[in-house]
Amino acid sequence: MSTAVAMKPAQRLTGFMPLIALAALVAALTIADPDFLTQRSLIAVARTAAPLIVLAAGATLVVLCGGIDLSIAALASLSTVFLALWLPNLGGLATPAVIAVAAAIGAVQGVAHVLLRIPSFIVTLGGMAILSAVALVVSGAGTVRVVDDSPVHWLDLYLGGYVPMSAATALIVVAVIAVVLRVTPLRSWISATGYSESAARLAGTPVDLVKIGAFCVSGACAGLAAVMLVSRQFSGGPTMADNLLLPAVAAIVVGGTAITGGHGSVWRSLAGALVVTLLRVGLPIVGVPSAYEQILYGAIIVVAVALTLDRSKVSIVK
Amino acid sequence: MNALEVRGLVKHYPGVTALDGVDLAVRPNEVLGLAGENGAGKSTLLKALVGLVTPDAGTIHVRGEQVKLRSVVDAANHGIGMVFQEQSLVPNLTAAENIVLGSEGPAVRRGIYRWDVMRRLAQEQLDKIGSPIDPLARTDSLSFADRQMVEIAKVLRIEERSQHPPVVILDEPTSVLESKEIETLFAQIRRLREFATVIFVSHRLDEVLDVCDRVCVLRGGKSVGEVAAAGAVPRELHRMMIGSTGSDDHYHGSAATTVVEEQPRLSVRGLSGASFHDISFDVAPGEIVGIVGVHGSGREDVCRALFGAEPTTAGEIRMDGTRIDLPSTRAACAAGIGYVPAERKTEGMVGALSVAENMTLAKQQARCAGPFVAPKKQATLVDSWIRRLSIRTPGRDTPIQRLSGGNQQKVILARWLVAGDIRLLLLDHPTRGLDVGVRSEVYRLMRELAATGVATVLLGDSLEEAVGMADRILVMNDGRVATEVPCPTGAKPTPLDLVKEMV
Amino acid sequence: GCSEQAGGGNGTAAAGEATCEPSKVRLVGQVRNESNPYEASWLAGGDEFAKSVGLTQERLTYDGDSTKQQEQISQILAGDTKCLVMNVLPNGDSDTPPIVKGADQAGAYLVTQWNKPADLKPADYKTWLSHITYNGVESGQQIGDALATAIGGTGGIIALQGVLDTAAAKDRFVGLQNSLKKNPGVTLLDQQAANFSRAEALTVTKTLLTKHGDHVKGIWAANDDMALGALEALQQAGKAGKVAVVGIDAVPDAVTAVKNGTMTATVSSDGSWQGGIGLAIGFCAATGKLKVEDIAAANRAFFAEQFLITKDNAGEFAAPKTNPADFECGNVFNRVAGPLT
Amino acid sequence: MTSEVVTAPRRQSRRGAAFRDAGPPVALIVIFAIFSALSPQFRSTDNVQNIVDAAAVLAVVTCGITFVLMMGSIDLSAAGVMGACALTVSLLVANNRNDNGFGLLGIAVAVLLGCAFGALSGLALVLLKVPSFMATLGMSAVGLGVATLMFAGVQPNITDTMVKGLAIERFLGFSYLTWIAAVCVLLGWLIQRYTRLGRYAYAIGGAEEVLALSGVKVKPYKVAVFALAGAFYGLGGVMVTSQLGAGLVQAGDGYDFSAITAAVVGGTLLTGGRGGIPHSAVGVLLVMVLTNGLVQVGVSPYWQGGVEGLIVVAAVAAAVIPQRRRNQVVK
Ligand SMILES: Nc1ncnc2c1ncn2[C@@H]1O[C@H](COP(=O)(O)OP(=O)(O)OP(=O)(O)O)[C@@H](O)[C@H]1O
Ligand SMILES: Nc1ncnc2c1ncn2[C@@H]1O[C@H](COP(=O)(O)OP(=O)(O)OP(=O)(O)O)[C@@H](O)[C@H]1O
Ligand SMILES: O[C@@H]1[C@H](O)[C@H](O)CO[C@H]1O
Ligand SMILES: [Mg+2]
Ligand SMILES: [Mg+2]
Repeated sequence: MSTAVAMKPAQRLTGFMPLIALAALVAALTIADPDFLTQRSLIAVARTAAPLIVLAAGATLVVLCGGIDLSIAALASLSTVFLALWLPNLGGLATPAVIAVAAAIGAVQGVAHVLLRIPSFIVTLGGMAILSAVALVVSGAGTVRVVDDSPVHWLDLYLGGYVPMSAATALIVVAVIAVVLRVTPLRSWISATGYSESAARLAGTPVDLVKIGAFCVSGACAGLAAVMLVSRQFSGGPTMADNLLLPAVAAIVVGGTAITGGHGSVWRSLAGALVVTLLRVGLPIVGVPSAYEQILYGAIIVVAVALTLDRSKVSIVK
Repeated sequence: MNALEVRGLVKHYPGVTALDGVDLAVRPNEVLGLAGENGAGKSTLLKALVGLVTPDAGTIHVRGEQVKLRSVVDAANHGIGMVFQEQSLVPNLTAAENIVLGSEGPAVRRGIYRWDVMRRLAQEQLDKIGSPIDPLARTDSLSFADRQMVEIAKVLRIEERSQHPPVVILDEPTSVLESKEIETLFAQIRRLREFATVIFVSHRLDEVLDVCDRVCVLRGGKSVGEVAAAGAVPRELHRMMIGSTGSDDHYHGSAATTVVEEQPRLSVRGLSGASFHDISFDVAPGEIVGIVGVHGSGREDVCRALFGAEPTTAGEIRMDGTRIDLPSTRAACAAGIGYVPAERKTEGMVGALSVAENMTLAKQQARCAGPFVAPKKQATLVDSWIRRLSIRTPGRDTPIQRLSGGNQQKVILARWLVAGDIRLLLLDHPTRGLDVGVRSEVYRLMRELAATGVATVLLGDSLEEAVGMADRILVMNDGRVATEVPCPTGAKPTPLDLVKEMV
Repeated sequence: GCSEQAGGGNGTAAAGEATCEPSKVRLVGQVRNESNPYEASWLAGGDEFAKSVGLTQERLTYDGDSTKQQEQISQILAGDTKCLVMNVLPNGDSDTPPIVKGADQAGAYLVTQWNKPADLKPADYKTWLSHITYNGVESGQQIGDALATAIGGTGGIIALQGVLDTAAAKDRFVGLQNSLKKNPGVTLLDQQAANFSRAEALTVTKTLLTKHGDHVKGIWAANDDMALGALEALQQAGKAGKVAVVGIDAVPDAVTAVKNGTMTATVSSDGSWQGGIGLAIGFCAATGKLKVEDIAAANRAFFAEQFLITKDNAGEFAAPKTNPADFECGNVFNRVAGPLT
Repeated sequence: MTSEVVTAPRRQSRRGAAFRDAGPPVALIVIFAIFSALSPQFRSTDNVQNIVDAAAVLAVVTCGITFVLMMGSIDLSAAGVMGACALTVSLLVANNRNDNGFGLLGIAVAVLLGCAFGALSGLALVLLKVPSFMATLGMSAVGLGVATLMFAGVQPNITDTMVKGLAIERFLGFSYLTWIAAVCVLLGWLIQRYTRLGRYAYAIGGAEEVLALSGVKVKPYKVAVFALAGAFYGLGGVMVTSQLGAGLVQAGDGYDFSAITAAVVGGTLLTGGRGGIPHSAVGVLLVMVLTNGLVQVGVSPYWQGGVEGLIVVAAVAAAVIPQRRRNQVVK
C-alpha cells in the first residue's frame, strides 16, 4: 500500500514514468507539427481517449489479479447494440441497465474462469466470439440508429465549455476505482491474488470472489465505454468497439502494470490510454504516412513499455 | 593443502554487512559443518563460493591457488558445486537432463541431443551415489528424496569437468526432508567423503554434529570459532552461535498446558479425501496434537482439508460441537481456523507485499474501521505485533521478501493472531529453515497460544519437534490414522516408537 | 454550465460563406487503409486532383477501425477548419452521423461516400455537400443476372457475403435475391460471410465446394477480392473454368480475369475517380466556384454511374486513370446516375 | 527402518498425468464423430482431405507459436510477420510488379525475414525486458507497416508456377502445402525432442531461474525461439501467398489468435512447460474440424463464431477436468 517510506529516488521515478512518457510524446508530436499543441486539439484528445480510458481501467483490475480480459471490446460492442435498442423504451434507464447487463456478463465469465479452471485468456477469447455472435444476431447484423439520443447526450457536452463530459466521467471512474482500492482491503486482496494466488488463498483471501469481482467491474466499464461510444456515434453497432481491444491492453501495459499480475494501478492505465490515443490520432494528424505510422506505433509502444515497466517488481519477464 | 580456503571475505548489502571478514578453511575429504543464526551469512558465503555473489573484499583459494569466481560455470570448472536451499531442478525435464544441465558435453553434439549418451552420463553420476532411479524419468514424477539425489548427482558432475575431487556444498538440504530421507542423505554424504569434500549447513545442530567432522560457526558475518564434531554437544554450538547459553527447555515443556477434558474444540469424524481415508480425531482447547507420517502419508492433505484447501468426499468436521462446512479457505478463516503452510516462499507469504499487508491479509477486520482500512489502527496493530514477536524488520512497510526466513515466519504466524479470534491453528512445518533461537521463540509462542485455549494441529519439522511439542500424537500411514500415542510432558514416547508405526 | 462545443475555437463563423484562397484550402482524404488496391487507388486519385490545383492531399487511414476513424476526424476538426475539405469513406453507416455533425459544427466541407443511414440527408446541412455511392442493389442484381446467363439459366450457385453489417453487403445481397426471383432456374445452395476478404473467401469456398460438390455451377461474390479468392479455390479444387464467378469493384486483377474469361463479370466502382471527385466538389465549394445552394437537390446524394463489365467491354476498363476534366467545377456532377433512393 | 519408504510427491496427481494428454485427442474424436453423424458430406473423403488441406497454414503457424508458448511467453506477431513475408515473397518470385524471378531463393528470403522479425521480438524481450505480449504486438504493427510499404498500392500477383503450384499440385491426394505442413510438424517435433533449443525452450517454461543457476545463459535461447517462431510465420506467409496467388498485407489476419487457440486446445499451457508440437497438431485439427463442420451442418454464419467459441471453451474445460484441484492456480 504505502511502501513510500523506504522508496529510493530511482524507485519514485519509475512511478512517474508513464507521465514522463506521455509528456515526451506530446513534445515529440508538437515538434513534428507545432499546430498540434493547441487547446482545442488537446481537448479533442481527451474526449477521444475517454472510452479507451474506461475500458483499460476496468480491465486493469483483471490484469492486476493475474488474468486477462480479451472480451472487453466485444462486450462494449454488444452493449452499444443493447443501448441503442433500449433507449427508445427505457430512456434514461437504458444507461444503468446496459452497464448492469455488461457487469453481469463480465461476472459470468469470471465465474466460468474460476469454476471451470480455464485460463482467463481462453474464457474471454471464447467470450469474445460468443458476444460478437450475439451482437450480430441481436442487431440483425446492422447498425442500430439512435434517433433520440437525449438520455446519453450529456456525455457529449463540455463542462465549462472546455472539459469534455466523457473525459470527466472517465476520470471519475478511474478516481473511484483507485480510491476504493486505496481505502479498503481490496487492494491487498487483488495484489496478493496477482502476485501469488496460492499464498493469497491460503491466507483466506476470497480469491475467487476477488477475481469474479474484477471481471464484473471490467464488464461494467465495457458497458460504460459503450454508452460513451453511443453518445458520440448516435448509434450502436455489433462491431463498433471491436478494434479497441488491443489498444486497451496496450494502454494497460504501457502504463507499467505488470501483465503477470500484482503490480500496477488504474492511474497508470489512464496515462497509458492517453499515450496510446496520442499515437493513434497524433501520428496521422502530424502527417506520418500510413505505413510508417504503423511502424512507428509498434516501435514507440515497445520503447514506452521498456521505460514504464518497474523491473524491480517482476524478476522474470516472460 | 586445503581443498578450499576463504580469507577475510567481506560482502556489504545496502544497510547490512552480510559477511564481515570471514575466514574458513576446508580440508580435502572432510565434511565441514557451517552453523549460525538466520542471517549470520551462511548462504551468502556459500553463494560467494559458487560465483553467485561477488565479494567486496577478501580472497578465495582453491587447492592453494587464488581464484576469482564469476559464475556458477566458473565455480564448476574449479570443482565447486552447490545444492541450493530451494530445490533447483527443472521439473518438466528428465532427471538425466537435469544432471547434465549446463554441461552436457558429449550428450549434445552441435545442438542435437544424443539421449543414449546423456543417459549414460547421468547413470554414471547416479551410480556414484548408488541411486537406483531411472535417469529418463521426468523429474516431477520423482519423490522429494529422489529429487535431492538428482541434485547431488548433478553437483557431482563437476568432477568430470574440473578433473579434481569436487567440493560439494549443501545449503540446508535437510530442512525439507523426512527423517528417513535424512538418513539416506547422510549415508550419501558419508559416501561422498570418500572422493569429495563436503560443506553442510543445517539449523538442526544435532544433525550437524552427527554427519560432520568439524563445525564452523558464523555470527554476524564473522567466523567465531569451530569445534570438532566428535564429542561436542548441540548446546555448545548454540552458545557459540548466539553468544550466550540458550534455555535448557527448548520445547518450553514447563509451559505446557494441562488439557482439561471438556468439549473438544475440533472434532473430525470419518474424514476422507483423495489421499486420506476415514480420519477421526479430536483436539481439545489448548491441546497440541502432532501428526507424524512419511511423505505420502496424507497428513499434509488432512491439514489442508481442515483449512478448506483440499476437497473431502466424506466425513464431518465440528468446531466446538457445531458442524461446519469448509467449501473454501475463506470459510475456514471465518470459522476461526488458521493455517501456516510449509512452503513459506510460495504459499505462505506474498513476497512483494509489505509486512503490514502480509500480517493483516487474513484478518482484514483487524486493521479496518467498517469497510475501510484505518491507517492508524493498522500501524498500531502491526507495530505492536512486530514488538511482541520481536520481528526484525526495517519497518512495517518493508516488503516481506526482504526479511530473513525466521522473521517472515513470525509475520505469517502473527497473521492468525492479530484479530484475537483464532480457535484452531494448523501448523505445517512451522519451523522449517529457522535457526534454533527463532525456533525456540516459535515454540514459546505456540505454548502461549495453547495457554489461551487455542487448539493446535502440528505437522512437525522433525519427529523430535512433534514429540517435544505435542500433547498427543497421531501417526498416519498410507492415508489412515495408524495409531494415537499420548505424549504428555514427562512421559514422551521415543521417536523410534513412532517410526515403527509410520512405515 | 455545459456547452455543446469545446471553447476557444473558430466555430462556425464562416461556414459555407467564405471564399477561400485556392492555396489556403486544406484537402483531407480518409479511407480504411492503403493495403487494398481499391482504396489505394482512391488515395492516388485524391493526390492527382490535389496536384492539379497545386495542393497536397492529407492522407488518413484508419485500418477499418470505426473508433479510430472518429478519433482522427475529431482531431482534424480540432485544428484549423476554415478552408477544410474532407472526402471521407465512413467505415459503416453508423460512422457517418458523427462525422457529419462534427464537420457541420466546424464548418468544414464534407463529401462522404458509400455509407450513410438512409434518413440522414446532405440537403439538411450547409457544408455536407454531397454523398456519393453506387447502387448496390442494382450491381448485385446485374452480376446475379450475368451469372445466371453464364450457367445457362439453371443450376446451383453459392454466395459469398461481405462484412455482414455494412450497407454494401446487404444491398448487394438484396440485388442477388431480386435476380434469383427473375431466374427461377437458379438455386442458391448456400451463403456464407467471407467479410470482403480474399483469404476468407478461399477457405469458405473450398468448404462449400466439398459440401455441394458438382452442384455448384456459379459463385456470386459481393466484391472482387472475394471473387478472386474463390477463383483460387476453384483452381485448387481442379475446377478452374468449370464454375462461373462474378464480383463487384472492377479491381485490376478482376478486370484482367474477366478479360481472360476466368471470371464472368464485375461492376465498375471507380476508386480513383471517387478519391478525386470528393475533394473536387469540396474545393469548388470552398473557393466559391460552386455555391452550395446552387447544387441540385438530386446531386446532394446520388448514385454514381457504374457499368457491368463483361468479356466484351473489359478492355475499356483495363487501365483506369483519372480524367482531369471530370474534376472541373462545371463537371463534378457529370457521373450522376440518379438520386439516392 | 529397513522397509521401502512409500513416497508420493506432494500434491501431484498421478491420475492426472495419465489422463491429461488424452483430453484433446478424445475431444477431437468426439467432435469428429458428432459432425459425421450430422452430415454425410462432412465424413466424405473429399471433405476430410479438404479439412487437412485447410489446416496446412494454421499448422505451420501453430508450430512456431508452440515453441514460444512452451517457454511461457506469448507471441502476437504472426499477423504482421506473415503480411511482411507474404509481400516479400510475392515481390521476389515471378510477379506482375517487377522482373524478379528468384523462385526458391525468394521463399528462403521471406522465411529469413520472418526469422529476423522474430529475433527482434526476442531481443526486445531479453534486452529491453518488454513482456513478450507487448513486444510481439508492437512487432506485428511494424510488420504490417513494412508490408504496406511494399504493397505500395498495387496488388502483386505471383506468376511463378512453382509457388502457385504448391497450393494446386497434389501428391497422394493432398496438396503440396499440406505436405510442407506435415514436414514442419515433424521437424518441429524433432526440434522439440532432440535439440538443445527445443529442450531448453521447454525447460525455460518449467523453471527459468533454475537454468540460470545451472550456468545456462537463457537469453540467446529465448531470442532463438522467437526467431524460430518467426521463421515458421514467414513460411506461413509464403503458403498463404501461394494459396491466394497474390501477396496480401492481410495474409496473416487472425492467425495469431487462432494459432494460440489451437495450441491451447491441444493441451499446451499458456504458462509454459507443458505441451508441444504433437499436442498442437491435434489442436489445429480440432479447430479446423470445428470450422469446417459448422459450415457443413449449416450453422448460420451469424452464429458460427459464437458456437466455435463456446465449443473451444467447453473442450478446454473438459480437458482440464482430470487435473482440477481445489487450490490450483489458473491465471
Ligand atoms: N541480496 C541481498 N540483498 C540484501 N541483503 C542481503 C542479500 N542477501 C543476504 N543479505 C543479508 O545478508 C545477511 C546474511 O544473509 P544470509 O542469507 O547469508 O544468512 P544465512 O546465514 O544463510 O541465514 P539463514 O540461516 O536464514 O539461511 C542477512 O542479514 C541478509 O539480510
Ligand atoms: N532484495 C533484497 N533486499 C534485501 N535483502 C534481501 C533481498 N533479497 C534477499 N534478501 C535477504 O537475503 C537473505 C538470504 O536469502 P535466502 O534466499 O538465502 O533466504 P534465507 O535467509 O536463507 O531464508 P531462510 O531463513 O528461510 O533460510 C534473506 O534473509 C533476506 O533478508
Ligand atoms: O473495399 C470495400 C469492398 O470492396 C466493397 O466493395 C465495399 O466497398 C468497399 O468498402
Ligand atoms: Mg541461508
Ligand atoms: Mg536459510
